[in-house]
Amino acid sequence: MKARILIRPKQGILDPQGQTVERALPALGFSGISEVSVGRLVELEVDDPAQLEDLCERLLANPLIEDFEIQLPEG
Amino acid sequence: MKARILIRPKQGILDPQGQTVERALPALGFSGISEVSVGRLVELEVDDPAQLEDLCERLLANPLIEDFEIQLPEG
Amino acid sequence: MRIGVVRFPGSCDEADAIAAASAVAEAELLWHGRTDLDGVDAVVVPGGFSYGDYLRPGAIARYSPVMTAVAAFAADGGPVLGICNGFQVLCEAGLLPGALLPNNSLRFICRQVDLTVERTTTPWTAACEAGEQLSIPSKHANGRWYADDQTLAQIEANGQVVFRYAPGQNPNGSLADIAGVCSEQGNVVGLMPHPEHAVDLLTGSADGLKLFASVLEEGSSVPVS
Amino acid sequence: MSQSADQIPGRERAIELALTGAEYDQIVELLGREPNEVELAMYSLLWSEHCAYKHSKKILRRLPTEGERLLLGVGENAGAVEVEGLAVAFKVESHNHPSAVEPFQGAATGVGGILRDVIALGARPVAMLDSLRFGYPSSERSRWLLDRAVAGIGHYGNSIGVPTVGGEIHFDPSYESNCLINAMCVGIADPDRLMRCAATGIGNRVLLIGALTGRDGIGGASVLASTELGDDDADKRPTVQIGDPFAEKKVLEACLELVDADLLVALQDLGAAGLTSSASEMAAQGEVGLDIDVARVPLREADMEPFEIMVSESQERMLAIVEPARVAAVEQICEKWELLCTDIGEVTEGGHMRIFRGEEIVGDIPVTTLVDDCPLYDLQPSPPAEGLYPAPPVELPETADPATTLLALLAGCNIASRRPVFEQYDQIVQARTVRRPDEADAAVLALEASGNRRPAIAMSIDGNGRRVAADPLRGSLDGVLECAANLACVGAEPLGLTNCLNFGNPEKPHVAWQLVNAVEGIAQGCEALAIPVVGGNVSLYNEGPDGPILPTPVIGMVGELPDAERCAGIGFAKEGHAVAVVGPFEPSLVASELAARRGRAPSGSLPQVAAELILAAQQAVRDGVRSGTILSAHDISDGGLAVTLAECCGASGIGCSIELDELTDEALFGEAPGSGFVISGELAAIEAIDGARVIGATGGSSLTISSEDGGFAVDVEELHATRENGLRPYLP
Ligand SMILES: Nc1ncnc2c1ncn2[C@@H]1O[C@H](COP(=O)(O)OP(=O)(O)O)[C@@H](O)[C@H]1O
Ligand SMILES: [Mg+2]
Repeated sequence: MKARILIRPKQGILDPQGQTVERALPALGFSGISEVSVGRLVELEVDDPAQLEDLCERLLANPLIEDFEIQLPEG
Repeated sequence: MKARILIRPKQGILDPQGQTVERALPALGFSGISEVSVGRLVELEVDDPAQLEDLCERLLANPLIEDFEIQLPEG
Repeated sequence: MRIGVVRFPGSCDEADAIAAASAVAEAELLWHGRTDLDGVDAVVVPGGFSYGDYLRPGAIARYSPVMTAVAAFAADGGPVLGICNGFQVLCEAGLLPGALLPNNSLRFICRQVDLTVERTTTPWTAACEAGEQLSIPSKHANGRWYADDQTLAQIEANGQVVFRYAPGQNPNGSLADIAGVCSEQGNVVGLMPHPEHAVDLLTGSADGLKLFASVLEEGSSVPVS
Repeated sequence: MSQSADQIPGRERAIELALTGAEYDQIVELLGREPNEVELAMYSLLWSEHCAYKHSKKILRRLPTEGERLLLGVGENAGAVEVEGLAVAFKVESHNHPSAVEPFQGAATGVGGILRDVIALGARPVAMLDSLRFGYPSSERSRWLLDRAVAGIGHYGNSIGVPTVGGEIHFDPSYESNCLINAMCVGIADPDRLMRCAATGIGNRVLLIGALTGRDGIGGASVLASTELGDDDADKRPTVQIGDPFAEKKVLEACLELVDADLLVALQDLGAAGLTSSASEMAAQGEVGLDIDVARVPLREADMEPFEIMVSESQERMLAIVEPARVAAVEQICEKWELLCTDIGEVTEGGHMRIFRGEEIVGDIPVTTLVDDCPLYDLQPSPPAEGLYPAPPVELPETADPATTLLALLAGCNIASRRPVFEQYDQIVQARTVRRPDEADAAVLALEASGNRRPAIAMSIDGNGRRVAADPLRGSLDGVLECAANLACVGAEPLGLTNCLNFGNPEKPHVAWQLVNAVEGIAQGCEALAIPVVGGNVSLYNEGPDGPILPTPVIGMVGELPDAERCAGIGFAKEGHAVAVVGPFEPSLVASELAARRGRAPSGSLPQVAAELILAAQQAVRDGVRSGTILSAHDISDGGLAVTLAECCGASGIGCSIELDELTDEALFGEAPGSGFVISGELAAIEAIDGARVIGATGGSSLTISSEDGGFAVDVEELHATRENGLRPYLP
């Protein structure tokens, strides 16, 4: 099945990418946008989704500085 | 409102990040995982989500190499 | 002749570009916030990590006010050279074809490479011989030039490939060993390796000087009609 | 004082914060009352090992700190020496413990931190070097640490436009659970514009420049730096700091612009212990007080407590003292660079550090009690009864023939080319790099980026824990001399050194013994070379469950050379040149690379060659390189003469034929760092060099070494490929 993993900087940890993007927006004519955070998106085919938690902790995310969220197709 | 933007490498473009993850899997004891692709996740607070399409096309994604998908909270 | 070198927050090679340009002409920095080019005759968009390379290299810098002026200057046929991050900025801005992806190795690689000059009818290669090899350092993490098949075929057909990595020396996995390309008109050139770091034998090579000397050659800065 | 009494945290909390009970009592006595939470947090950090040097300050007094060319010495953010009318600033610093937890960010912020020390002098950073130690790369964890630390160093240095021009890496099992990440930065400044850190001028403003303040590294300095890493590392994790080289690049350019415009009274980076340490150091140096209002500090997270703001280790921040009339001009430059610049306080009379939250005083401490009154401890040195370090695994049999042994050494992790590492670093930005890594024993940089490019500086960073383990004093002395030997090979004269003392727990007598003797060895090295220590850093408590790391003093040295066009490289220049050995070289297998490969622990006595003889040889090499008679020079270090010759061949693609008296292990693979060189040049010129012993000639496509009893030959291409590929598998 197809799985999607969202990896984002942990709360309270510096997110220089998000900050820099946010600061660039007004010059591009965008307003009313805030709390920009930039993370990673991993998508994959997996036979046994039970492995994913472990995979994220050990390989895909850096648990010291990132949180992850596993999304599986409904049903 | 909170919006989420998923940015992924266009089909057919070599994705060394995805490949590296795939290659690392067996040594870590994972099996049955394939088609790994690594992209970017942007999350933000936006007053007027109508701007997002434009924001993605102009800044967040490069249409030559990336596809994007905007996710808004349901309802 | 005056050469302007753009400076973004996060530019790193602008001082070296100024020094290289000064070897052949007058050179001055153009702050990213300005909306004109101070009347310079040629523009260099230098290397570095504009805006930290955050999001994608060049993605934010291409929207600097100065880039609007650079685009207009380029449309008028003015000579523009993008080096490394400058190449990325020009691709993001649509002034050059293709895009620059992470190196195949996913690592930053700094090494001296040989470049073959494929096209000499640009304002930045007029002083080179066709097929000549230049020893120039290359240093980047996102230098894998990419375009879709159709664009690539078109670019090859139009002679828009300006530099290729010498056989076996492609450091990043670029398509067709392409190290540098030019615009359809030929006046905008971008390349990943750093000619401004190859202008003194003391520091390894002076081959890069040829690019800067080219822009002085007669006719090279005249708008291509 | 209007502070809430319910905030008195007491003695137990002090002990949780790694102060001793006695230290707490002393704080109470100094203050004449119990400290509140804010004050206790500040004491706990400034009285930590990391900031107060409690266990090393007394012995550091042994280091010579005066020199003719010295412009700025110990006590400032970095030291500086004079070269051709310019100030060359440099310092080395460790980021060991943070890197053991998160190697990418740990190493990156280590680079960021040492850069800020140099920026604080108003100097433009022109070079970085790094000194790294890991367990053997057969361990998965060590490979991961290596890979991520190198990536982190590259990420920060490359992004900020400072070339990484040199460094060293050693692998030894003792570093398995305590890797070492030391980074050295070199900068150039106008001597008349060198910034000091002393806050002066009552009424002057205190400006905080740079990044927002978040909860980064809170407790980091005390929790991470002063205790041994144990199994509960996970608990210390939330203190990981993220480096933002883009922000630092803006800080760098803005600060240099501010210094150039003469707008600053004093400048200081925020490093360990954040605002607390920077502000109190500035106040102490200027013998003034400071009022700081934490309510004005721009925050990344809204709900931070005053003590959190005072001790936050958020990166990419600087503190500046500015005359009130110039504040607007400073703000303008910061705005141009899209940097925050916030007036957070003022310089006061009376020597108190007063912390306000708006109108409310939340802390009030006499500055001297924070900075000067921390108790200093005497070490209890005592040599260990038996060897401290277990024998490493046997990887090479004693019976292997010399050619096999040579190739095994060249492929080994400690000798193989570092190309897979240094290729990840920008070595050339700023257009000064005359000698890149692997081209010469020291990096050579043109002093001027344009104009007269001939005057140059050379730099090297070195350390050899195995030899220091065998004999702390002699090993450390040799470490200093080896660094000077590296400079001699490019024709450079040493001007000063910086050092980082990486050791185990100094409260243990044998570690204390290592430390005291290492400092003595460094001091003797300085005296021999007649150069000062311009600054440095101490990293203690590098111990894991298996014991201490090898004692690892790391020496960073800077020298000058008159003509960058005459700096020899490692590789032979030409076929048909004479090859000679210079120096009182007495090769020994004790603590050598070969001994380690053969599974021998680092112990035994090192050769005790007179320093005068070593220095005379270095002088001869330096003179020969400068005059152009010596066309290649390489000091004989790890792996001994055979490895050195192989490197000279590999770097040039030119072979050589060598005739030795005997082909013993000592003669081929014995080490005596700093004291021997392989040089080449025209025969007559080489023969004329005092003390040079011609051992052969360059030419052909193999390295041939023979004696009366036989010999062996190895193809140069094979030597080169073997050395080039040794580390590749670990950094694919
Ligand atoms: N091993 C050493 N040799 C000489 N000086 C040292 C050594 N260790 C620390 N110092 C000096 O002690 C002072 C305080 O060091 P440190 O706390 O690391 O400074 P900073 O906070 O600026 O990084 C500095 O002036 C430094 O040069
Ligand atoms: Mg400092």
